[in-house]
Amino acid sequence: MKDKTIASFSTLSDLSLTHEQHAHEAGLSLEEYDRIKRLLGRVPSKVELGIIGAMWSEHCSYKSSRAHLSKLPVSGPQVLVGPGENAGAIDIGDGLAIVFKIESHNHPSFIEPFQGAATGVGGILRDIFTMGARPFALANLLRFGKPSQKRVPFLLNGVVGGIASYGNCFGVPTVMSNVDFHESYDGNNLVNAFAIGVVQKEDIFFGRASGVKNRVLYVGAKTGRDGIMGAVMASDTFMEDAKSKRPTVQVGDPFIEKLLLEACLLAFKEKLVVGVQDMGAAGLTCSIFEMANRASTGLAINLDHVPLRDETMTAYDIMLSESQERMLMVVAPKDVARLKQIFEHFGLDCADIGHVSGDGIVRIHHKGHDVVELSATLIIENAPRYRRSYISEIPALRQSIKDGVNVDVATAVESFKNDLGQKDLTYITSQFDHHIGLATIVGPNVADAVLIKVPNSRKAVALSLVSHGKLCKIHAMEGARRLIFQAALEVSTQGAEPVGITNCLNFGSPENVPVMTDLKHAIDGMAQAATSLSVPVVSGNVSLYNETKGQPILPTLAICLVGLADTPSCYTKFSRAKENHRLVLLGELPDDYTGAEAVIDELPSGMSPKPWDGDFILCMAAILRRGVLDDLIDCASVVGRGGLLLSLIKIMAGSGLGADLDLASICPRDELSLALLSEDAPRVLLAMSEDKFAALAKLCENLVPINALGRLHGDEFAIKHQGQIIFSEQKNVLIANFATSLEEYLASH
Amino acid sequence: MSKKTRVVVTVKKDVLDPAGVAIKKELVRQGLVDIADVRVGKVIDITFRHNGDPQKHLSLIKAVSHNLLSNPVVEDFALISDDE
Amino acid sequence: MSKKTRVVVTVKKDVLDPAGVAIKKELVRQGLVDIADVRVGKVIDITFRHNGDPQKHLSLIKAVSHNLLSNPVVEDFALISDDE
Amino acid sequence: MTENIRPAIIVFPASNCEKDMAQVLQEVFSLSPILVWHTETHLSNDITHVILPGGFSFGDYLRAGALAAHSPIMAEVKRLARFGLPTLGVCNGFQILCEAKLLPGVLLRNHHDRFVCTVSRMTWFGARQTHVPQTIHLPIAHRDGRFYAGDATIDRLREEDGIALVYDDADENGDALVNGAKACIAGIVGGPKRNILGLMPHPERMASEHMLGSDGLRILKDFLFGQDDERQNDCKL
Ligand SMILES: Nc1ncnc2c1ncn2[C@@H]1O[C@H](COP(=O)(O)OP(=O)(O)O)[C@@H](O)[C@H]1O
Ligand SMILES: [Mg+2]
Repeated sequence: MKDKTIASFSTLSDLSLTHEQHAHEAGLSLEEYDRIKRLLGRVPSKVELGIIGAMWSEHCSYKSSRAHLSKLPVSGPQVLVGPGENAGAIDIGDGLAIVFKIESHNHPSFIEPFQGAATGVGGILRDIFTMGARPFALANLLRFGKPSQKRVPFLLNGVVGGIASYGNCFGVPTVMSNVDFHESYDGNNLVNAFAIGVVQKEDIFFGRASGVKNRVLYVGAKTGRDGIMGAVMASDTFMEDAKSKRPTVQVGDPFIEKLLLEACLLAFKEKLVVGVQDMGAAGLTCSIFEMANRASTGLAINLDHVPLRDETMTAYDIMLSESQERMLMVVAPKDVARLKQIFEHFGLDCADIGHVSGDGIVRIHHKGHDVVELSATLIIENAPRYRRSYISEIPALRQSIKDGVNVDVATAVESFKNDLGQKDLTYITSQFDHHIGLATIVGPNVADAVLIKVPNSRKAVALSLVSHGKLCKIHAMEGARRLIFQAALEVSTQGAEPVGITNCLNFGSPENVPVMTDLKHAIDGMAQAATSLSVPVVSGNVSLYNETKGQPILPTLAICLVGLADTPSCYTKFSRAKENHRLVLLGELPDDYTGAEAVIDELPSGMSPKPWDGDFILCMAAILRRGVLDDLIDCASVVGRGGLLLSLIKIMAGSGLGADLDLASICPRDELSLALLSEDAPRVLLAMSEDKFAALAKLCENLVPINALGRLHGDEFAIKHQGQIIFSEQKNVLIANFATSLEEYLASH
Repeated sequence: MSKKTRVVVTVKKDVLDPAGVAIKKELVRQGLVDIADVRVGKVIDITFRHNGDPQKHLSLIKAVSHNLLSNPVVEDFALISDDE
Repeated sequence: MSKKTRVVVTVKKDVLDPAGVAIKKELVRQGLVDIADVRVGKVIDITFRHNGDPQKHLSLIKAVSHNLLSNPVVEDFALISDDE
Repeated sequence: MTENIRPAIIVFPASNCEKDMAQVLQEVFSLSPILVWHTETHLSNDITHVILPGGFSFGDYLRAGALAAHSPIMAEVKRLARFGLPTLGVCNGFQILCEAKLLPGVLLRNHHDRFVCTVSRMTWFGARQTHVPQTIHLPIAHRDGRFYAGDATIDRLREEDGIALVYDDADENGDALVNGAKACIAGIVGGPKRNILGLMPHPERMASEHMLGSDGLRILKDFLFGQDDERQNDCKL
């Protein structure tokens, strides 16, 4: 192959541009271009450059993060598929596996929020059903700029509308949203979409092009000029104006995706498929090269057979288009006819575009020319790996910032009113169908973790989706650890045992040392915490270059932790808290303010949070699960952002009851604010009937501190200390502030 | 007396129009076999009160057509003015 | 050569059009205070292949506009034909 | 009582509630519904009930339900419904029934222009059997749920007891707060034997105490058996 003349390739190039300019266009640096020439022993064609540019983009190659990701614990007795495939898979017994992943669609959602978010949902759903699994729940994590920013309502309504339009039509419940606002997202909003599905263990499919002479089928929607070079765009920062970097926007078609799902699952069921991969970032290119590489095979593809929306598309356009709702399948020649029948039944395109070869070479033919001749392994395994600089030293832990910080409760309540991140999300979640599927046991906004029945199984999964950019900014490692600990506690409040983690690392430019430092420490923290709880990380996504004009976003690690509940009839909900229920606090008392929402913006730099202890979390989680499964606990809120105060407000809002508390049992008078606002210790607020307290206290004995704080009662929220009223407010006033302002705020803009 | 302006918003040529694809299929099924393409857009009919300034209206409408009535990332627009 | 027909579907006068109301509100806020009314409708642009019969097309399109492209309970339609 | 009942659930491209409906008919009523793809032109003779499920048939493109109403199977559905076969449309199914002119009126975009998923309080007057009004709670999930018909049609529906279900919360004009539906109409009944029922809410999502609730059972029993007594013994749950 090496002796093939360069000339025959360069005739296909646009002669007005130099090779270097082509390389730049493909998002490659000059060093990378030289590396290609060295590897190939020749000058690549324009199509080849486009292909390599996409495959070597940060988005597809993980060139900055791969080295660090290798520290994550990815195996375990229940892990069926870890990172590396379209999604991770966990054995849940009874012959079934759950398949899940979270994926970012940040850049597209900033340029066109509706379509960007919609296609993000489409992409993650395809990642799940390419594995053979039927998706049964969706969730999302959204970050927007500061509320006063003019574009925020437009972006929020666009993103929410896009997710709603895609998920609702596709017919999978969207069961949870985690939404926050911060000025660092002014120029880079975040859209992370999570999906989970279920499959018979032995029916999991992989993205491998195995079996020489097997046919390669293109199925789904036609190819248009959508999002050409989107992967490269997603690997760059926004400069002045996002408009200058606009490929044709990809438009999602959930109607086609739903048909594609049914057609694929039918094809899988009839055992007609050898390997399959969706066409996501870098479209046909990525699926061809990854499928060939995973099976160490080659592929011979004829682009003349690819179904097109516009017949004038070039080979370059076809290879790099990111048109949605498409899949590449490798199948035995004898099954082609039946597959065509299936896809035709659903009104979808199904084209035979080539075959698997034994020589490891990807050959692409278009209109009488061979336009590509590359070894898949050569391109993928030789993708650059960068050891981006970072500071390895971890900021010292533990510096008390109790003294000198003075917050009174009334001020904190006032500040929550203005912090939209703390608001009730019904405005958003009511736009998502969260009932379809008859499986939603505990849905959005009524508990910390949702609980969803696994279709065709007695079991259920509990999901917790968390992120805390401000805390990760202060201390990325401890911030990441706490997210996993918090999520583990949250799923335990539904009686579920943590079984797997997926994560999305949303960061600024890795070429920026502080960003790379945070990225490295966040991964290390995640690895430590996941290891200490023995919960594997089975899938994830990295989204870098989220910065505008040199301003990176907060280090936003999104953690979605999946728990498995064997007895889904036992669960907690805020609304299960009843008049005269006891309010009980489980866990240690905080002794400083680090990371507390109430003071976080005023913290001096260099402060660091106290490290939480993994063994203590395991112990707390076990007690919570026991308490829920023994029907002792009706309602629970893990104390997180906004401290104990916000947990109290959530329970009052969910139950419609006031609360009467005396905090003398947990703190001296002058530390009331600390007890209410600090987020520095793992704590869980519970509501339970009086007569069950003793049984729970018994479970906690010598393991975890437990304190009764008061009871749910009446119309007033009163905080006392040794009988003296410190703060009181009508519960309706508090609840109204908590429940409505997101909607009002949007309406008023 | 009153003045009407019609803004026609259409999906850009290279952008997928799923509604158009679905409608085309049905029209072909119903016998319109010669159809090459179907695209769906929007019309926004704006009626003014008699006493406004037509010139001022037009320039304002152009401005809002660009950033409010259409989404320039995926759509084009055209203005049709029409006295009654 | 090819022939284009535009079907314009508008919402009947006394039916509430929420998109129109929302746009009107925003236009007024942006300074178009003389607006009396805003109504949002649909356009369906149908392109035929060159070799069809224009007369036959027109009568077919009239039929589908009536029974598919518009819902006579709430919508009216108009056809605009346009040779290229 | 159930052995003679054989419901057909019509599946359009991107219908997405057919599995939920089938599951409830099986698990709660011990029935064996069959799923029928929209390109079929014939329903077998043993079919006793037809259900058009919720979803986004044809992606809701053009208008919700409009393309599905022209599907091949709909000629057969129309023929049987006009003959008196019990026919139920839920959500998108209701939209299809209206577009197919089996029921009057149309379902327009919600007045707030957004999709809404929530549980609403409603009053149920009965379909095949009218009875004293009953307060029930049912989940809704739609973007095009604003029922609209001309005043004459609404008057006629009132006279003929054609309004089967209304939302309880109204605005100052008497339209539904939740989506702007005229006269708060959430479901109507028509056909020669009061046999065609269209509903925006999803009764199948509230068909057991293990789900959101069980108020949907009343409606399903009326549709399946033509009566609404507390037939708890006939149901597994
Ligand atoms: N932060 C992470 N943690 C664990 N696994 C990850 C992470 N980021 C990426 N991966 C894994 O790397 C592989 C490639 O991911 P990605 O490029 O997002 O896939 P896709 O092609 O579907 O976009 C996947 O198997 C994914 O699970
Ligand atoms: Mg993928």
